[in-house]
Amino acid sequence: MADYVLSAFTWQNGLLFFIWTVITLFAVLGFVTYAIYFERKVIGWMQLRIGPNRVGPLGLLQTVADIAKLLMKEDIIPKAAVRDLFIIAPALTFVPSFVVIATIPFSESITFADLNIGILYYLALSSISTIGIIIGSWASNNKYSLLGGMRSAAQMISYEIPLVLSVVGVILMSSSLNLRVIVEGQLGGVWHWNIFPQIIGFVIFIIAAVSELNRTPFDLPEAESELVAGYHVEYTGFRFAFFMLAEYVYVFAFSAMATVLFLGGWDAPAPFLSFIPGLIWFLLKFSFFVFFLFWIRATLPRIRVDQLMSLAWKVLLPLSLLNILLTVFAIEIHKWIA
Amino acid sequence: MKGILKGMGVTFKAMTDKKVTYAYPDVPINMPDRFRGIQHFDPEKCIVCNQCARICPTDCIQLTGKANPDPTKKGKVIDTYDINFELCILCDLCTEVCPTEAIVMTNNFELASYSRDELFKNLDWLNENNQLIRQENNSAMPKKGGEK
Amino acid sequence: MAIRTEELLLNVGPQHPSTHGVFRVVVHIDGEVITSSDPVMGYLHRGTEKLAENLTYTQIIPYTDRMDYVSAMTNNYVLCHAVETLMGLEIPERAEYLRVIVMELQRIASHLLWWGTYLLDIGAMSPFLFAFRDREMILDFFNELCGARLTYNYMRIGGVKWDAPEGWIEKIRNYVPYLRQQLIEYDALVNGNEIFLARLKGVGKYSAEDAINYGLSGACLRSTGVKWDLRKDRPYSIYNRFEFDVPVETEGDCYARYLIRFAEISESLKILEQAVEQFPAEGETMGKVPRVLRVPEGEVYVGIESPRGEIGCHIISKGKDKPYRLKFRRPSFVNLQILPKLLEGETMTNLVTILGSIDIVVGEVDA
Amino acid sequence: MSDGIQKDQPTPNVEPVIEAPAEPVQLHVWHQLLVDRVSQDAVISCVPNAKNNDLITIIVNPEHFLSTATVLKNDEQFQFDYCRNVSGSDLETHMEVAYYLCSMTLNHEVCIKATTNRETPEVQSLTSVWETANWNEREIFDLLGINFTGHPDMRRIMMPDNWVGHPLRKDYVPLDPEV
Repeated sequence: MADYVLSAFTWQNGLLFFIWTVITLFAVLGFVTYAIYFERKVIGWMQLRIGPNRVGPLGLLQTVADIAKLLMKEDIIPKAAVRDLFIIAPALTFVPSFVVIATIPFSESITFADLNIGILYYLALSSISTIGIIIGSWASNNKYSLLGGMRSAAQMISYEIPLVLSVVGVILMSSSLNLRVIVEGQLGGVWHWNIFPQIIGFVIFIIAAVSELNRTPFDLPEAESELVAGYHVEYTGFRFAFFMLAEYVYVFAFSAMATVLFLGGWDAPAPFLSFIPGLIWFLLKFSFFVFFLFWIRATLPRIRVDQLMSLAWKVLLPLSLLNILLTVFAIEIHKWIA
Repeated sequence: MKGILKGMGVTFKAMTDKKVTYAYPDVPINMPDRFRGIQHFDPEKCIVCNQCARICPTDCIQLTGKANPDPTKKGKVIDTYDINFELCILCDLCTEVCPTEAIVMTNNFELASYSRDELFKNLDWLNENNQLIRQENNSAMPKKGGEK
Repeated sequence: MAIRTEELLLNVGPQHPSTHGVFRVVVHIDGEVITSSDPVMGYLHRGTEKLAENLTYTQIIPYTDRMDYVSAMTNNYVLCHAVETLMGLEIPERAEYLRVIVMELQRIASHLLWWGTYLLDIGAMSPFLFAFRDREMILDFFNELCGARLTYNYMRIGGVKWDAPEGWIEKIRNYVPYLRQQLIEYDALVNGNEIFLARLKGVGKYSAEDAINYGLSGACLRSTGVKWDLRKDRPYSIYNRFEFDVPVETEGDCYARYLIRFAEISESLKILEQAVEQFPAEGETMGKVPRVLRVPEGEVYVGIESPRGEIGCHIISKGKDKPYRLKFRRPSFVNLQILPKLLEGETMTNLVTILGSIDIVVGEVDA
Repeated sequence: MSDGIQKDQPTPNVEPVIEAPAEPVQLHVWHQLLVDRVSQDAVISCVPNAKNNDLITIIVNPEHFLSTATVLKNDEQFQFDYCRNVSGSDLETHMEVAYYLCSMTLNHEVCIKATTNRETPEVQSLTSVWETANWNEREIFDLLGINFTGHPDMRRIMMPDNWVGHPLRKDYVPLDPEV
C-alpha cells in the first residue's frame, strides 16, 4: 500500500486510488449497515426485546431496507432555510468522518496512508464535522436545531482538549505520532499494551471520544427528549442519512482508534495466539468497543449541559494533564534506571 | 462510578433474559373470556326493548323494530340494528343491560380499516360476528327490566 | 460594540416527546436558560364535566376512564364513591376488597409507567421497557378481570361489575413477590447511577409552604416533608384495615419525588399482600342498588388518593338520575400550576426533568 | 368520608366523624369568629352538610369574600392553609363558587361559597390567598364566565381564546350539536 501512495501520480495510479477508495467506502458502508443492525439487536436484547427480525433472514436486511426507504423519501428543504448551507452541511459532516479512516492501520499490511502525523491528522479532521453540524443546525432555521447546534459546538470544543491531551501519554511512550509505530511499540502480548500504563489516559480518551461521537450519555446535541432531534430535526431522506452515516462512521473510526492506541492494534493478547491473523484480533478488539458503545447507550441516562462542561473542564482536563506529568516522570525514571 | 457499573450489569444480564415480544400478527393473541371486543348480535333473541341504545354513553347504537310478522305473538321484532364503531368505546354497558343476551361481546378486536364507512356495522355483520363469543355474561350486575 | 442578544421564544409542544401528550409550554429562553414560561393546555379538553350533565351516573363511569387514562380505576372509584356517599349506600365487603386490590394494582401500574417514561425523559432507554414488562402483567390481570386493558369501566355505583375470576386472587398473590424481586433490579439499574442522581438532585426544588399554597397533592406534596395521604388522613373504602407507610422526603426536589413514587410501589405491594390475605372467601359484589339510580338532592365533595395526588369529585344533585353539576378535581391540573414557578431560571434540560417529575397525564389536565 | 362498612372501624390518625351534638359547637364558634374578625354581615349562612359527613358549609357575603378567606387562612383558630378544590356551578337562578378548604395543622375542613348573579357574574379572586385558586378560577371563568376580580391572569384556559360562550352554563347552546 505504502508503495502506491509514495509512487508518482499517474492515470494508472489515480484509477487504483479511486478503486481502493470505493472499496473502502463500501466496506465502511457495510460496517455502518451492520453496526446499526447490531446496535438494534444488542439494545433489543438488553431491553427484553428481540430486535429487528422481519426483513430478510434474522432481520439482516433491515438496515438495507431502512436506507432504501431514506433514499426514496421526499427531500424536504424548509422554505425559510438557507438553502446552500442546508445542502452542504450533511456532506461537510460526513466527508471528514470518512477521510480519517485513511490513517488507521488495521493490520501489518492494511494501512491506507502511513502518515507520520497520523494522530494529529485524525484529531484535526474529525473536529471539522462539528462545523458541518453547526452549519446544518443554523441553516435549518429551526430553534430546536439551533440549540442542538450550539450545544454541539460547545461540547466538541470542550472535549477536543481532553481528547488530545489524553493521547499525549501514548505519544510520549512511543515517541511517535505515527499510528503504525504506536502499534509496533505495543507488540508482544497483552502486558505491552498501552492500556495498563496509560489507564488514566484510556479512561479519559473513552469518555471524551464518546462525547465527540455525540452518543449517550453525551448525546445532548440531538437529545430527543428535550430538543426533539437536535441539529438534524429539519433533515429528511438521504440528507438525514448522511448525518446518521457520519455518526456511525465515527463509531467505526473511534473504535479503531482506541484499539490502535490502547489495545495494541492487531497484536495478539499472548504470543502463542499469534497464529490467528492480526486482522481478526483487530476486529475482535474493535467489536468490543463497538459493543461497549451500544451497551452504555442501552443503560445510561443523558448528562446535563452544564454538568457536561464541568466534567470536561474541571475533571477531565486536570486529569489528562496529570496523566502527561506522570507519564513523563515514569519515562524519565525508566531512562534513569536503564 | 459504582452505580453506573451496577446498572450496566443489569442490562448485560438482561441480554439473556426471557424476551417479552409477541409475534402478534403471525400468532394471534388469545384474550381472556371477559374481553370486550366487537359485539355479536343475535336478532332471534332481541325483544326490541331499546335498553342498549338508551344506556349507550356515546349513542352509537341505532335500532328499529317492526311488528311481529307472526300475528299470534305480541311485541316487536328487530328490523335494523347498527353500531357505529367510530363512536363505540366498547364500554360493555349495552351487553350489561340486555335482558335476553341478544347482544354479547366477543373476543375479536381487529377493527382497523381504511375507510370510516366500514366502521358502520349493521345487523347482518354483527350477527355473523359469531366467533369467540363471550361465555360469561352473568356479571354481578342485576339485570334491569325484561324477563329471561 | 456589545453583541446583540435576543430572547428566544420556544414552543415546547403541543407535539413534543416529553410533554407526555398534547400539552404546550411556551418558554422564553436566554441561551438555554428559561426566563419565563406559560403552560398552554386544552388540546385534549373534551368537556367531560359538560358531557356528564347529560349522562346518567352509570354512563359517566366510562368517561372517567378517559380522564387519567393510566389510572382509570381510581377515577372510577372517585365517582362511585361520591355517588355512594350522597346516597348513603352500603358496599359489600367483597366488592370493597376488589376495589382496593384493583386500585393498588393501578397505583403500581401508574407508577411503573411513570418510572419508565421519566427515565426516558432523562435519556435512559431500557428502564422504559423493563417497566412496561411488569406493567403489562397488571394490565393482563385487569383484562382478565373486566375485559379491558386501559379503560376498565369496572366499578359500579354500589359495587363492582365483575367478581374475581377463578385463580385471579392467586395470581395477584404470586405477583407481589415477583415485583418485589424486580424492584431490586430496578434499584440496581437506576437508583445508584451517578449521572441520574446528578440530573435529579436539587432540581425543581420548592418548599413545603409553596407546595401547600399551590395545593399540590400526592408525591409532589409529600416530597417536601408534609405527610399527607388521603388513604391515611381521610380514610375511605377499607384502607384503615391495612398497615402501610406513607413515604415522605424532605428535599422537595425531583429526586425526592422520584424516591417517593418508587417507595410507593413497595407500599402498594404491602397493601396488596394484606388485601389478598384478608380477601373474603365469598360474598356479593354488588350492593342493594335501586333499579334506576336516583341520587337524592344534595351536594358532596369527596377526594381520594390517586397515583398523582388528590382526585376529587364534587357533585350537585337535584334528585335526578343525572348529575346537575359534576366537577372533578384533577390532581395533574392542580399540580401543574407550580410549573412556571419552577421553570424560572432553569435550563431547557431541566424543563424535561421538572415536567416529568410532576407526573401529569394530559387527559386529566384537560379533562 | 365513610361508607356504611367502616363506620364501626377505628380510624386512627384522623379526628372521629363529628357526631351531631358536637357539630353545632364548632359551627357557632366559627360563625362567631368570622363575625368578629371580618364583619357583622360577612356570613350569610353557615350550615353542616349532612350528606357530606357534616362538612360545614359557609355561604359568605361576596363583598367580604376575600377578607373572609384571608382570615380563614391566617387566623390561629382556622389555619386553612390548603385549598383542596375549587368549583363553580351555574344554578340557573344564580352562579356559585365553592372552595373546599382544609387545615393540615388542625386537621379540619370547611367549604366556603360565594354567590353571584348570572348576568354579570363577578366574584373576588382568592388567588392571592391560595395559589391553588389561580388556574381553577381561570377554568371557572372559561367554562362558566364568572369574572374573578383581582385575579392576576384572567384568560381562558381550556377553550381556544376566540371561543364564544361559556360551555358549562346551563343556557349554553353548542354551535354544532355534533361537536
